Amino acid sequence: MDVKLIQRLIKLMKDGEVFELELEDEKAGSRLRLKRGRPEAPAVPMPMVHVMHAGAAPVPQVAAPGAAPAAPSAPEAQKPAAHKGTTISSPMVGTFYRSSSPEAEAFVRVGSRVELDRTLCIIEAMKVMNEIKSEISGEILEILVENGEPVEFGQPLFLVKTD
Amino acid sequence: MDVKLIQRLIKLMKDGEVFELELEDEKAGSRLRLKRGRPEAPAVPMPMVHVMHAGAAPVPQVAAPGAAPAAPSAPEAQKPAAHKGTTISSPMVGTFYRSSSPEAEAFVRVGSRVELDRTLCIIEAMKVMNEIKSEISGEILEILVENGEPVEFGQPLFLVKTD
Amino acid sequence: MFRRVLIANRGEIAQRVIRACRELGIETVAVYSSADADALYLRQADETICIGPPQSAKSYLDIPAIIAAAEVADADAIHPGYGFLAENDHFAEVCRSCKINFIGPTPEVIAALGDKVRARELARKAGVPIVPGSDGAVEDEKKALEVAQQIGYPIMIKAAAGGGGRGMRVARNEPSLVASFHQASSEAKAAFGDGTVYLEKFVENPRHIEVQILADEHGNIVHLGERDCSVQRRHQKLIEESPSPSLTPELRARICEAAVRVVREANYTNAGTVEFLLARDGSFYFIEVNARIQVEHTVTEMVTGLDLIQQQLLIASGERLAFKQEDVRWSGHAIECRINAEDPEKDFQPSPGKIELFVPPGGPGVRLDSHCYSGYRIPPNYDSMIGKLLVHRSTRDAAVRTMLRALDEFVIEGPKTTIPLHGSILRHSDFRAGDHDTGFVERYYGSHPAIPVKEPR
Amino acid sequence: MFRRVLIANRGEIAQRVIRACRELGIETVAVYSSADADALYLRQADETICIGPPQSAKSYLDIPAIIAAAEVADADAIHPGYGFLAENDHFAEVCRSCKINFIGPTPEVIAALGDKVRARELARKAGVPIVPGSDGAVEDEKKALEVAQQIGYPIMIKAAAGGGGRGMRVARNEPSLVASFHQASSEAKAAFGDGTVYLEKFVENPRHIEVQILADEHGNIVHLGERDCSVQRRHQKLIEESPSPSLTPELRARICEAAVRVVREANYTNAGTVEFLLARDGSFYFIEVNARIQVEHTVTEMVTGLDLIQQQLLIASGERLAFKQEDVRWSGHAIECRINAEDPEKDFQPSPGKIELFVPPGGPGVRLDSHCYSGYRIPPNYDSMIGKLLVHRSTRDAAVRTMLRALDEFVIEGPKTTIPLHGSILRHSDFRAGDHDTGFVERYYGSHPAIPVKEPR
Repeated sequence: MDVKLIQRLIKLMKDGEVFELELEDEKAGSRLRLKRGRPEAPAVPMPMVHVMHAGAAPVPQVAAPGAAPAAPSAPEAQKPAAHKGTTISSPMVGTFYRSSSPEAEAFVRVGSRVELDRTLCIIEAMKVMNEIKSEISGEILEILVENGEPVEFGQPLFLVKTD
Repeated sequence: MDVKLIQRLIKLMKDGEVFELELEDEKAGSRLRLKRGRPEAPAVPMPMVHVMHAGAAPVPQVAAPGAAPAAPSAPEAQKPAAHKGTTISSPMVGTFYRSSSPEAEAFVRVGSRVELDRTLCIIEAMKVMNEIKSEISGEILEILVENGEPVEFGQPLFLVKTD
Repeated sequence: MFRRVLIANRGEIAQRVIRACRELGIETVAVYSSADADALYLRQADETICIGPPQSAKSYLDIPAIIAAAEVADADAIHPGYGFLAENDHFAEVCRSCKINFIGPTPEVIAALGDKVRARELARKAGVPIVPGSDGAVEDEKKALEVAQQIGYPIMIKAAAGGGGRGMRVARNEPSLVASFHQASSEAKAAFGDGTVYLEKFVENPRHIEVQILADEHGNIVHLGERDCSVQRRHQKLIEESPSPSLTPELRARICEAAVRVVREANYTNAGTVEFLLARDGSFYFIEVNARIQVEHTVTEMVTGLDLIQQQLLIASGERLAFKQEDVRWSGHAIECRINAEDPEKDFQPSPGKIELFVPPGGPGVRLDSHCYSGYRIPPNYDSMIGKLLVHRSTRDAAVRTMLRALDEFVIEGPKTTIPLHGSILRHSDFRAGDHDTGFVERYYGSHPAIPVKEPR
Repeated sequence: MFRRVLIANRGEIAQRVIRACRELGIETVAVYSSADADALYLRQADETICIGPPQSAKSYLDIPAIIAAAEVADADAIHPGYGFLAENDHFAEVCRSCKINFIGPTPEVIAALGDKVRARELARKAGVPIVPGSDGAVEDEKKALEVAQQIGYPIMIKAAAGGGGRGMRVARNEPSLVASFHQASSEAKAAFGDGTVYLEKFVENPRHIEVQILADEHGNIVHLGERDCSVQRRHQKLIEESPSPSLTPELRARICEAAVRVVREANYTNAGTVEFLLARDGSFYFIEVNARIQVEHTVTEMVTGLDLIQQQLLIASGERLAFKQEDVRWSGHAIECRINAEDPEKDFQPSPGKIELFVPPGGPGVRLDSHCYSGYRIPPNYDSMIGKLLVHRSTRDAAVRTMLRALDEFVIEGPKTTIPLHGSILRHSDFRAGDHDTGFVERYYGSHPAIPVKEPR
């Protein structure tokens, strides 16, 4: 194994933000193991901000160091981790409506098939009804927001099993 | 495996922020293991305080995070790491003298044998001449303080090769 | 008084407004871009709403997103802070049409003062000296040469829609004027979409003096004295202080009174600042009105003991000023150093990233307004100011000494900052003597400021 | 003025003295035990010397070590801070014999005021009311019963050499007096090596009022007004404020004047504090003189704008006070909360260890004196105070509001602290009304303080 190779591997790791790489060969029986992202604990605990409609005054509370992985930007943190599927997030802040009027049918329900450009919901912002259209096709697994609820930018709205 | 190779590997690790590298070859059965990023390490870098007779105003300077293990209490940090031997440290703050008077012989020199309770030096504090006696026996390898220099608590005075 | 205020800003000024609201018992709604999701000050708000991605245009400058957030959160007023939408008359207008109180002057006043030609006209009507120059826009180089002939060189060419030094040129003779005229105009066109320029007499080595004003909606106006912001680099303020070391009591009275006349003429309401150039001979000239709270309002807070953000909230909710001009008391001397995450040794390029260790100074006479902390990651998307370090002491000399020890105490590990530069400026004999002007920084700390090695104390 | 001052203390007060010296251009020598080797404030000193192991007796209380350090470092004065050797007349005497200036009163004055019986005698001579009691030491229980008969129950038994609540007992009848007399005496013997006790009338639910004094070596004495330290737990102050909400201007004038008379009678020099009990009926009684700078001197600094540590240094170097009594100006209201690393829910047991994240509050009206920072390890060897959070606002109500928001902002991750307790006290209606006394904390927050859940703002 020559130094050049190691050098290239390190560069690859650096560029790819890989923090762990194992490699066996045994004359190409081969074995490789890569880990990306951040290594174990962040050096200083990244405070988790509890967001959205705190209601009463928020009690200062920082995640115990190492207790949680680094908090990603807050709304995304609310993704239900257990589910498999693709999340469709809100592109804006506003009020979420499932139908075009209180009397009308909901655009989609759990189990609905959605295609590209199909209207999924409406988000009202500044009295404007913005139709939110699908950018993927698949089946609605879950609707994550109640009708009439406020949503913020990046908040997950639908869980979709893509085709 | 030669020193040059190791040297180059260390440099690669340093530049590539690799903190762990394993390497097997067994005539190219091969095996490699790299870890990048920070090691577990202290959560917040412990600032190293540069102490003792700063003279001019100290410029705030913290050791680069991860560059050094947590700083131990300062005076001990000045122990010459390379030497093998036991250090005899000052039990008090004061002025270090190698002999009982300017005309007298030094209590010990490099190469002197010292026994338990043999006087090694004098530390003057509040006009009192405190004889510092050896608590170990062995041979003086090095005298770490100049005659007449101030010393603080815990500052290494002698390096001794113990029996 | 308002029940719930939305803060349409980020960083230290968002935190500053939250503090003022909490002290007045007002609920707060903090909006943030996804780049700011980790900021600690968000925890101090009663509600937080992510309004968009890191790019300002899609978050802090996105009017529909901010108004939607105010509607969803049921806020009855919006504080714009400084920068972003603070002097955007359209935003103030949208707030009004949505029946949300905009904490600042009316859209009409913002629009009038935002146009430098109209602002000069207002000052003239108020009987306040303005820098001799063209009466309004100068259309072509022929006209420019005529005007220059009248007022004499050196001449400053300025963009009507300008700010921050862009679209500004100095000409010392006719050929230079012709070239500069076209450069300034096209630069202004590119930067502001409006190539209109005007000419002014260029005042050599002036001091920058500005007067803080509070005006309620019932016609009461008070000034809170001046700030001296002569320590600037490329028209960006670095150090501000109050009182100014270069004003006599008589001159102070005249300049403050002039400021009051300008805002009265403009029908101004809420907190604002009237900026002046002070020439070496003691003559002063109106430059512009900043129709918002300024970064350096804190300096005035220190010497008057007033909370200007609380005053803004009180005024915007329709209350009368609780004090008159003669009740305002000034004490001691205050200095502010803007701590920017910039590398003074690399032409002040921004130095964002993670702050490994953040140990702010403290003790007597020291105030810090900062949203930073150990482990905070400065996002690369916004301006580089990470804190305002202030001191308040009985005399200017004592304030300088306190600032020097506070700067020395301040530990910021990770990004490069302007802390060493401030230390150097505060040790400079010109600054110590109060004998500096707006050219001071470029003169001594040009593009490659040689920061002198720290002298022994 | 001194050239080089050695600071014989640690933590926030060591940092406080370093700050004052730096602002006066005096070099500093910081001594430290090996437990404090990592403290950041050491970097602000011109020289640092390790004087011993963590145990106080072998470091901060070790007179030969400190004197040796002063000699090695060629310091011309020693500032003792508070606690440790601050009121040790032997230490002051050793300094004198070594020709090192001790920054504080003379050894003779420290000795006289350190003996409570002699101190009472001084106050009596100065015509200042003292709590009715035994004229000096009470030898046996028979004498104790006689004295009690004269002055009436309830009776307080106190150690002549005491402090911090040790050797103190209250008796409400004869049997209780007999038992308490012996308990107090043996407790005092154990704690201070001196079992001498005296008796006093026990003033029920008093306020603790103390007056800050500055006295130069030329006979000039000024008072800087009072501090109200009625929020105490087991005689440990938790919250201090100035002015006191329970003094009328007339009463304030009388009590401050009484304090001046006591220190004049004692030939006092340097900064000191005269402590009084204030009864509900407005009568006040001298308790003792603290012959040192106190933890809460900062409160007085906020309302007077004076730097008391700088004043100490000036006075000790032989200068005259630069101002007279009539020049002292007070403005606004200041409150201090002592932030201790203690767990209020576990009977205030100390909670040392590593501070993972330390984000101090800031903004208008806020001052923090603390030597802590993110990553700092609080050693278990010393007292648990990790910072003093102060606010200064125009009114008491505004100060309370600012303190509440500052406490809410303050993030200390790792050790438990008294921050939630302070928040609860400041929201308490008795405290808000200024209607609390030294029994307030025990009454509402006994050994298991039920800290009410934070009310909605």
